[in-house]
Amino acid sequence: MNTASFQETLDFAIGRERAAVEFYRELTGKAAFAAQKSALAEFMAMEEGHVAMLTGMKSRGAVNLSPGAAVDLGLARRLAAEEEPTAAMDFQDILVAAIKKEERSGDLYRSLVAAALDPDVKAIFERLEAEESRHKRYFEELYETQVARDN
Amino acid sequence: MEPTLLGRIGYAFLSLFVITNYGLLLIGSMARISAKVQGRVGQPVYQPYIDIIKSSVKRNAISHGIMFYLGPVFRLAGGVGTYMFIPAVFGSVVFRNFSDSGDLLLVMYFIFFGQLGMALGAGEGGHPYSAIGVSRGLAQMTAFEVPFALSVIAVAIQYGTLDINAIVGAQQGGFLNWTLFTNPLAVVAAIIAFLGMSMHNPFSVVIAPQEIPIGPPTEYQANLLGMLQTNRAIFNGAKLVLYMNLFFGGATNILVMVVKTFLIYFINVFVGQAFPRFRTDQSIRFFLGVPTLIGIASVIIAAV
Amino acid sequence: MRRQNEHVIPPETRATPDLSSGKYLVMWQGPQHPGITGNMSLRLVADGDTVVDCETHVGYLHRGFEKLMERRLWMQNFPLVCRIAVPEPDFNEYCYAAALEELAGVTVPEKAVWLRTLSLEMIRLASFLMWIGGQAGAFGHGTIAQWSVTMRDYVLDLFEELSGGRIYHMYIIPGGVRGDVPDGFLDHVLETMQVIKKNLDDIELVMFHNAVFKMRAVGLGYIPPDWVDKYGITGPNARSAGVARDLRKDLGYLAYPQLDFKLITGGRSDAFERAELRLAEMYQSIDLIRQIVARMPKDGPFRERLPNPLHWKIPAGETYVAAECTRGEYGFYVVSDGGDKPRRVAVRGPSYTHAVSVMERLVRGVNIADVAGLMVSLHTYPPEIER
Amino acid sequence: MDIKDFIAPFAVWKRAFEKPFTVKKPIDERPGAPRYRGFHINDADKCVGCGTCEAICMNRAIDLVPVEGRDAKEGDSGLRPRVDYGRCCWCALCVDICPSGSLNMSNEYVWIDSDPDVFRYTPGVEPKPWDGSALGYRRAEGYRLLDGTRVPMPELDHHEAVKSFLELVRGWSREQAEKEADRCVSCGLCIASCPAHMEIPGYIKAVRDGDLETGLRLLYQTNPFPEACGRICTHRCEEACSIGTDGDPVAIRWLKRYIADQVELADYSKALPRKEASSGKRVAIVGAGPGGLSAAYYLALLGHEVTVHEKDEAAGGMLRYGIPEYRLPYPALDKDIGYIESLGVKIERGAPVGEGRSLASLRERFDAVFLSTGLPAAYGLDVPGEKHPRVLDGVAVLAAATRGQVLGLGARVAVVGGGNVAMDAARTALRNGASVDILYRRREEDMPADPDEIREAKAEGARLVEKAIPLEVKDAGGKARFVWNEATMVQKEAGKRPVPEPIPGAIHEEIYDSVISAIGQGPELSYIAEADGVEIRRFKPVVDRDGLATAAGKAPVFAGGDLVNDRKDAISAIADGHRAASAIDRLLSGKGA
Repeated sequence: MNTASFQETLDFAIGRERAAVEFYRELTGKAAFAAQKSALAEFMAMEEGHVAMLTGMKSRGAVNLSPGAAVDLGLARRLAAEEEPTAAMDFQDILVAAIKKEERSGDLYRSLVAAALDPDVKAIFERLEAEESRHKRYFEELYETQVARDN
Repeated sequence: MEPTLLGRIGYAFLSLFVITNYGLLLIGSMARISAKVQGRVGQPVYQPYIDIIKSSVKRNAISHGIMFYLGPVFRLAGGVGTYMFIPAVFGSVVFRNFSDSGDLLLVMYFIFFGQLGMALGAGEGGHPYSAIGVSRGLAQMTAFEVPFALSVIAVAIQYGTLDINAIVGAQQGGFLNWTLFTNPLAVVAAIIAFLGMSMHNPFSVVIAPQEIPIGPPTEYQANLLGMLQTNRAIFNGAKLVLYMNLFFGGATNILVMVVKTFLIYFINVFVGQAFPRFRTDQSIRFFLGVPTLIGIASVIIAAV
Repeated sequence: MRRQNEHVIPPETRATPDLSSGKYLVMWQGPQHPGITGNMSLRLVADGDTVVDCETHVGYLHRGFEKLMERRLWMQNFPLVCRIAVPEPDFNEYCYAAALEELAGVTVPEKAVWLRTLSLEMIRLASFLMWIGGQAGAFGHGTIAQWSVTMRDYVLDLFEELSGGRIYHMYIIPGGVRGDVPDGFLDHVLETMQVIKKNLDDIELVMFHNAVFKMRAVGLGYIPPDWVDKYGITGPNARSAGVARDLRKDLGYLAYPQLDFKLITGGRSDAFERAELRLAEMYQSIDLIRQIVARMPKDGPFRERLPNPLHWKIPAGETYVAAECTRGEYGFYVVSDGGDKPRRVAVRGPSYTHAVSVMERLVRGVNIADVAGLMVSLHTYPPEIER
Repeated sequence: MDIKDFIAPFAVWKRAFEKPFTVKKPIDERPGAPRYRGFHINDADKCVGCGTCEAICMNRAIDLVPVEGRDAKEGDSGLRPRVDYGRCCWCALCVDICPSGSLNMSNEYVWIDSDPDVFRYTPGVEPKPWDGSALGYRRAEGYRLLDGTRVPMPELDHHEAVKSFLELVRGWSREQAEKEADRCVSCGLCIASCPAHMEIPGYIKAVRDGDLETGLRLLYQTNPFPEACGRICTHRCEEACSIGTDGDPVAIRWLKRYIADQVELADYSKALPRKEASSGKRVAIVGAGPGGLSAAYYLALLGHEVTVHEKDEAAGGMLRYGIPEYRLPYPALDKDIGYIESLGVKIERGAPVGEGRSLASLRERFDAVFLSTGLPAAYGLDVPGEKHPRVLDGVAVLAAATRGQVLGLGARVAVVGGGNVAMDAARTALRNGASVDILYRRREEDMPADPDEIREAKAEGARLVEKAIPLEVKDAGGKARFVWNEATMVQKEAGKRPVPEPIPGAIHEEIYDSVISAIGQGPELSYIAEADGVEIRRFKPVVDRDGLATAAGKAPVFAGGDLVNDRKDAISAIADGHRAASAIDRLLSGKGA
């Protein structure tokens, strides 16, 4: 793989994470009370961490991510929330939004893997997809234990 | 060739050594036979060795005065003395001991010597059981002495001598020459007396554990007890050899000696396992009854 | 040898020998003495070898059972009571359990009744076997002692199989028993009874047709019949004096009313006859055990459920429960104040009478050599004197 | 005496020709009988360290000792019995009584050592040659010293029960209660697992002794809701109960109820401690649920002036609005609350915190604030169509039932969820004459509801549909068409619980008059402003061990109950309330936190 395509690929990924940060920042703007802000701030910080991590990898010139995909708890496919969270959003709403967002990222990387011609680029996208599946899994688990306790 | 005095002393020690070991093994094997009757597997035959070694290596912590220490010494002296004046094997140089230096009277004296020493020593211990045991023992001894003495007198009359070697010599040449067959009444009286002498049931009045726990030896422990245990082997051996010589034709070799003494000793065990113990007065009355009459009869027969 | 009808009744009052006269020997028989049937001591004053005075001393085994029981839960006393009479612990277990059941109003299941009877008869046999060894041994006849102790061990083997313990069976628990018989156990019982009976035949031949034993035992320790009530003599000692008294018949506890057996009595009342009578009771025990094995219910519950032993409280009340042990009347007097521990327990063992009052009197005028044989012929277990 | 007496004794020699009775090597040739009471063996994994063996041992030969690598956990003290063979008499009562049956005896009886200390050892922990021995003393079949069977609790017949909101569980008579109390071995494992650490063996003993006033006093030491907890407690104590290791656990909950039921409210003050002198401090409590009122009780007892702010028209929180009447009748709850109020606790009903009554203003007016607002907001189904008018919220249905409103659930009702709320909603619907389906995403054994609740719901006629993943709610002429996907349970990761995986194509649907969603609840936290300085993480105030959320600013703020803890049951809320009350008292009286 040439350096250019490596840089390009990572830049793309970093861009995705930055967009995620923006997503949470936007939600925070809508938040009405402390609890919402605290939860959103936590998730935003997580995404900022991802940005920093990918940036680091870019400068080191190597992707240092596990290729093992996390178990899919299958929540994302069912959850309904298409509508954007409102000022009254509760923890469920925020988590659903987060899961959906990770799901979308995963889907995107999956299509990129399919489209990639360069096997090295393909490998990077595969790893990024796995990484997103782990993020999704994290939120799904939170959803299971904190929200849908009785189901 | 007649050995020198030093040589004889050497032989005497050898003889003593043999009889000690034989006595111990005899006690061990008799214990084993008794166990069999009692339905037990029993102790090892070498158990008496273990007992003596164990006792002898221990230290004696109690003193009751000089006589107390001398008791076992007298007892051992009695045992050794008895044995030393009896020929263990007739005609043997090694096992004739000093039988030519003493006669039947000396041997009989030695038989009592040990008991008396023991009586003095154990009495010194001050324990009532010792005193009772001693008095019981001496009383019974006096009683069985009567038939025993009578039968010895009968033998002496029969053979016209008190020299044991001569008595044995007179019985050589076929078992029909044994006193057993030539003077059966004397033998019967002597054997009954022998039961009393051996302290087996029903005459075990001295050590009678359920009445006066072990009697005189109660007071002795450690090496003193070891000495008594050793003497028991020697003394038993000596008495058996004496009986063999007087009544059962003696022995011309060591094997015959072993067989005969074993059988004589077995009589004790045979009776002992079957009966409980006489009370002392019953024992005395017993010895002064039928056995004495038999003894008198044997003397009369011998004299006539 | 004494003849019959030549009994010298020992004086009722104690002699007052002048011990400083030097005429008498003061001698302690026990507590370390092979001729004493346990941890007890006799202080004998002998004139020659005749006892003129005897003082019994107990206390060498005192563990304060009765007081200990007041500090332990009802159920915790169950492993304790068996220690009061070591050679036949089951009578303690039975009396204690029965007393508690009576106070608490508990009925024991039928199966447990039979198992208890079996257990009591087996230990009766074991205890007699130990005694007969002691009686022979006291006169120096070790062979019999070795045999009978082996036979006793065979009974203990049965107990081991039944209850898991040889000496302290702890089988008769308040409410019933601790378990049903294991597979094949009843066959083992019958086999063992066969072996013991054969051995008893040998003992009968060797010991009871033995000139020396007769010389020692006949006429020794004569108990006149009028002493029985005066001293409270029970068991074979009383029956040998011609007094027909047996709690198995008189009280009819456990399964005894359903068993076929005759009361054995005598009349000569000396050591020899007491021995003969006990031998006869041993045969009787074997017979009873066979009857029990044949007639015991095959199944059914063996224990009534009781409250949690940690909090079990028994309604206030008092009771006395007795059973016929090998030596006579064995009883437990139990008082409850309604709490979870006994208020008072008093144990009545026959040895108190036999080994103290009767023994002290009978031994006057007896040869020192006979003291052990006399004591054994009264069949006493010192631990039960010291509760 | 005849000649036979001289001859017969020689018959002893017959024996010499027979086989000896004894054996040569007794140790090798004579194993103990199968039932032999030899050295102890203990299955250390089965043992729960309850110490009943120690209690029954008349020789005090057993000590419960800590064991390396075995920590205390719920239902296990972490201790194991150590036997001192210098004292043991091998009576085996310890084996007979062992609740779990872990302690037994091998038939090994020979053990020789020159070091006397080795004869005191912990079976099952220190390896011994006889460990795991198949032979040895065991409790005989059909023989137990302890009673493994619970005294049956009289309950309404299910057909009868479903017709009304009458209380289902009728309670015990004195005789029954004392019999049940007798089963307890006072091991105290329950104390550790009770969130409030109630003095359980103590009050069970009080039941046994018939001393109910002492019992009530012991209850109120840690729990001012005995009537309520005696009925609806999640009874973690019973899960820890050592008797439950091999039998039914002691019915601790019903015994608690028995005590509270037997003592009249008028007699409470005789049994319970008096208030301390007034401290002059004022404490505000937000939420009159079990957490808030417990805090109120203990604070009032300590002499503080307590005001409780409750948004609803009646106090009790979820105990009142979340738990149906047939499980917890209102008079019983009123009794608990009534006693708390009798101590001078002021409850302002219908007074929600928020606009006009902000947290900041409470912190101005009071010396301390305790928040226990619980989880009042139901989470949605989160499937397409969840806003359908016939999709109802379980918590709201229960609250409406409490308020006596007409529920109008219709004839066919689906309840989605497997928790206690779902069961309560289902049984409430049943009592309103509906036929009820309970749809749960996993299997019955995975359901978080009490097994009793599930059993009773089913007995009352609810149909349980397992492994049903909700997909969608469609409209069907005003009714709701509920669509679900049948699932199969897949063990995706080792050590985690299996995940329901939809079976492709296995789509089911059913038309219901109402679909009650009871999948979970969340907090209502909008009243906490950022300026209050209460740190919140994932919709939970962050508190320290004592429940302190913030000490910065004006009055310190404490929080507890469902709002904060993970157990989300009444007894945990009560424990939180008690703990916070103690901490507030320490803070206010200057005794240091």
